[in-house]
Amino acid sequence: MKNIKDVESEIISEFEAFDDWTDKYNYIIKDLGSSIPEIETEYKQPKYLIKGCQAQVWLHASYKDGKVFFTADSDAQITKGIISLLLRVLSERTPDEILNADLKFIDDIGLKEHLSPTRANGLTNMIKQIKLYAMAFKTKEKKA
Amino acid sequence: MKNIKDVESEIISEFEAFDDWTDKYNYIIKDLGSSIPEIETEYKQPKYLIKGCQAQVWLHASYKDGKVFFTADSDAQITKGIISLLLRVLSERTPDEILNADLKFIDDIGLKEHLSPTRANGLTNMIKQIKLYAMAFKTKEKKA
Amino acid sequence: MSIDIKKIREEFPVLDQAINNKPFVYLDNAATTQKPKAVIKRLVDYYEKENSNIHRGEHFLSRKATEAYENSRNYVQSFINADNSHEVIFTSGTTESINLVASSFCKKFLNQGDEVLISAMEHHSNIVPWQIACDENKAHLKIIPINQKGELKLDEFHKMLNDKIKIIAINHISNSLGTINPVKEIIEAAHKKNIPVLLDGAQAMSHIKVDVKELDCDFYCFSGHKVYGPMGVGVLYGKEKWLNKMPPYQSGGEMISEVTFKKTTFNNLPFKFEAGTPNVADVLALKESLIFMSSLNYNDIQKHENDLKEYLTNNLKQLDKIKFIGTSSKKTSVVSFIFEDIHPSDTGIILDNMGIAVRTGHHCTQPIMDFYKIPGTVRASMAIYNTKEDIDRLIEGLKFVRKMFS
Amino acid sequence: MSIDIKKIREEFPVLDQAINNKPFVYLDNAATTQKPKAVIKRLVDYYEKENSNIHRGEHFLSRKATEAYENSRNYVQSFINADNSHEVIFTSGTTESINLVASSFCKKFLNQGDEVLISAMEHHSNIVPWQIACDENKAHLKIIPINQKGELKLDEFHKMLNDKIKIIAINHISNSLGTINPVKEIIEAAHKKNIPVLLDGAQAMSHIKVDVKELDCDFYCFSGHKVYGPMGVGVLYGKEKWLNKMPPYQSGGEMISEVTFKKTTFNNLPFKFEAGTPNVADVLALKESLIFMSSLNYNDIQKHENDLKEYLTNNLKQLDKIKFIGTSSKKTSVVSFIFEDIHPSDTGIILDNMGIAVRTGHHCTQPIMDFYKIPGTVRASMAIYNTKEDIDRLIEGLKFVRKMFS
Ligand SMILES: Cc1ncc(COP(=O)(O)O)c(C=O)c1O
Ligand SMILES: Cc1ncc(COP(=O)(O)O)c(C=O)c1O
Repeated sequence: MKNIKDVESEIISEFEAFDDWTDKYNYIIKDLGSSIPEIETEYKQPKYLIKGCQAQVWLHASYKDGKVFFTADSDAQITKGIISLLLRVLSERTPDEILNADLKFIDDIGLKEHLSPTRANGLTNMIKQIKLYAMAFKTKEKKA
Repeated sequence: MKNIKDVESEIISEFEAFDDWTDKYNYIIKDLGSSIPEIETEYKQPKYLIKGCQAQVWLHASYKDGKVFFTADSDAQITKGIISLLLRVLSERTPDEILNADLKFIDDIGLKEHLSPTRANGLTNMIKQIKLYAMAFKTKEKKA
Repeated sequence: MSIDIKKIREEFPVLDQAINNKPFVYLDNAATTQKPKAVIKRLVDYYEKENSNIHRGEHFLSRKATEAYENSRNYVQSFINADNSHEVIFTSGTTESINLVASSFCKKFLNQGDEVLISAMEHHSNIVPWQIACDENKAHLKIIPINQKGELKLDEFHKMLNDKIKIIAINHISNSLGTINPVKEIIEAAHKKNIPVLLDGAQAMSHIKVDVKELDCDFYCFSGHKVYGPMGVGVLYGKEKWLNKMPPYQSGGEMISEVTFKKTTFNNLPFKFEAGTPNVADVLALKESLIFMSSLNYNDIQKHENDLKEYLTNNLKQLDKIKFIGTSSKKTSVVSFIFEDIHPSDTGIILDNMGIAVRTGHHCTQPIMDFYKIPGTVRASMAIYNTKEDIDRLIEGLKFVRKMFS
Repeated sequence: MSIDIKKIREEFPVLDQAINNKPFVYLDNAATTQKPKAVIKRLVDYYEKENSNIHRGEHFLSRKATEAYENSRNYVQSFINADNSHEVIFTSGTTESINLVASSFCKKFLNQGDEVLISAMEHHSNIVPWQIACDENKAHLKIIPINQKGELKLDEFHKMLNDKIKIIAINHISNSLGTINPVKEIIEAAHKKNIPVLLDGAQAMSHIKVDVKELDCDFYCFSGHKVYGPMGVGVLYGKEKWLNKMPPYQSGGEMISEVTFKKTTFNNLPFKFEAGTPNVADVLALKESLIFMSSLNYNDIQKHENDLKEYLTNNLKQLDKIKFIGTSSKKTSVVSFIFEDIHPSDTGIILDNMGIAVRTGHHCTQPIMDFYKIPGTVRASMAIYNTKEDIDRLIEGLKFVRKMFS
């Protein structure tokens, strides 16, 4: 499997192909949204909801063979597309890989605004949650 | 006895004689301060203190033959001088005269700043107190 | 139309810019309004020529600033037609005004088992302070329900009235629905039972004439920044008879008369409720914003804003799957809606990329969203400087949104 | 001297004016400081180009304003060397910062019979909120005494320390005496008993380097307007461990996470303590004032201000019947004094007529005046832009005062 940096570069070059914001968002809405590793219905409940998002975001994590697997969903399309990007980078990684990821690519592909420190654009909270999961699994493993 | 308007005009022409602020304040400090109808020592106590003045101001009122007589004092010279002016206009007047006085002359002689709505320059509170006394005596008389 | 919108727009420098190479369309006026030049100039003049702390000083600048500050208070007084200038308290905004009353009034008057009455269409700032006050005083918060149009159910309100209610707090105009509430009727009914009424006027001041004497409300709250004024300043109007009885809220500075470690006595109104160094600059600038309002005519404002609202509503009706939230016939120029099949957040992001600023979300009125079972709305809120072109751009934007999501 | 005061003065437009045909001498900096051009410009730029409500919007301006606002927070964080930016809460000023802690901390941690410890040289804003909190919680307010020089009696302080004390609140620097308090020693001793310490830093920020990590204080409060920034904004720094445990203070707006009529949950730090629409413009301008401070060097500031203080003190000593109030060897550039035979108010009025702004009165520290048995003082407080010529003018003015009253 490619490492995080590779996937990020891949995404950056994908996005370089777009001439304007319309194409970019079209891609996020139409392509990325549907490629999300969708969360199982049993997990689509308040317990897995990320707080502080204007759109609802559900996130589930599991741990297998030293790697964290994420599934997610959102009721808003653009949010869902961006999550899908994030999971492409961060799912199926070791806790350390996740914790060390700086996710600068979001900035490079011009989506930084969605990670601004606001409540409305609560993707920041989702990233926090992803890192918390990684941290939790790491600690658990150490203890075991 | 001259009416309020007359006394005010008199004061205004007195003050017109001054070339600059130094002369004016000299007059307030040296002449007016000493011409105040000084409050009797027995009344120079917290009960007669006006609240909200940076300088302490004591004011006493008595009522005789339909007229209100004021005596006062202050620990600050300029305040004392200005009070002396006010009493020259307002003491030995009927409650109605006092209540109707607009005291615009203070403005005309360039001392308005001392009556600004601040706590420090609490002369405003003194005027309020003078009017309260007038009101009280008026009401008392009506009842009697 | 008897007002020259083009000329008015020239007073608002912020409007004259491009976002993403597209002329900027600002339709988020219920969140905050833009500022005319005179407001900005007042801040500059103050800081360049007059800045000083006030009330305590014997010196020239301090006196001048104090006078200007108290002039602002007098201006507010006459603008809202209050009986006394000391019934006008400067705060940092509507939220602080409401918190002040919820804390101070309730400390004095709210006892165990009592009730506070608010409505189902309040802004969080007019819900949570009362929840906390009720919690602290073991009292109950009661809610006047609303109907599907987003109007108060007045018959329910009349039935709810009872002697346990110590205060009623409702918004004059709803920020997410635009509904203009029948506050006079509510106040009259409340007063028959000697219950005071607080009006949250955050959304009213820039749209309709507010006359506290005519309304006979006991408290009225508003924010400078929503009436073309600066941020950081607001007003609490309160009837003297209540304010005099209420304990101070914050303490320190000019609100104190005398301090010893044994005993502190408090200053008179309005100072009693203004702790610390006041926000002089913004208070002076607030006056300029009210002068700007006075230079217009409320009939003209309402006609213009109402035209925009109608124009937008009619155009929205042409679009597919639009659902309006808040359909009272008594409304200001706030239009809340959703595409039934597109998330408001998605709509907002696309509009933003087209240089169109609307607000999406729950607008700090979550209970309303729960009532309508929606995640939020798209809200376009118009001010005096908006034009039909702005609306055309919004409609064009929404058509593009539809295209993007189908 | 390595700083060019003439150049610095050019940054402050307000200084360049005449009062009563005399060049303006501003020596009332402990009340409020003047503002450099960059601070004023930031307000203008914000309102002309960026104005928007923050945190909630999906649109461009809202995002930009949010980012700028949070940048300001980060700047304050690094300026005072706080561990986390969410330990920086924006308030309307020192008074509100102290009220917030006195209300919220005491609700949670102060119980019947407990004590709060302050000092005999506090500003009313750091007395009365604690008096009220003690009253409400049936606790006792205890006072660290001062000596004739105007210094805390540290031996007494150490004796007073006991387990009933739940919080200690003292000023870093006294506004009427200028004394720089030995706060590190106090904090160390308090922490040995696990007592948190709040520092009222209103008078410190513009004069000395404040490093909350090095001080290890639990709370630090200051006002923008006393550190060359705008009015209407201040800061509460608080250690996360305390802020997290404290209940919210004001409520409404962004400080809320979720609202239903049954239950409300609050947002995380720092938002939990920032209710209502924040004062964005002034928060951005505050950053500019700190940038101005950073462009100077604290050693230079202290050298310059100390020179002025010494120069003034030495010149005052030449005058008849001058009594100094506050004679600690550890002082900032605040010089309080009286003519033994002339009322401070009289002195102030004459100086004012000569275009010299000093403050007279009790400076919101009545207990200090009671201690010295005086009605008030004349206070000259110097800032970075003051010059020896300013002092010369003041001395000349005082000589004239003497002439007028003899
Ligand atoms: C030591 C001290 N504490 C508190 C304050 C209150 O500050 P503010 O009025 O800006 O809230 C001041 C200034 O007035 C002060 O000098
Ligand atoms: C109806 C209503 N009430 C209260 C508020 C709170 O106002 P502010 O945030 O200015 O304190 C607002 C605006 O946000 C509002 O629309």
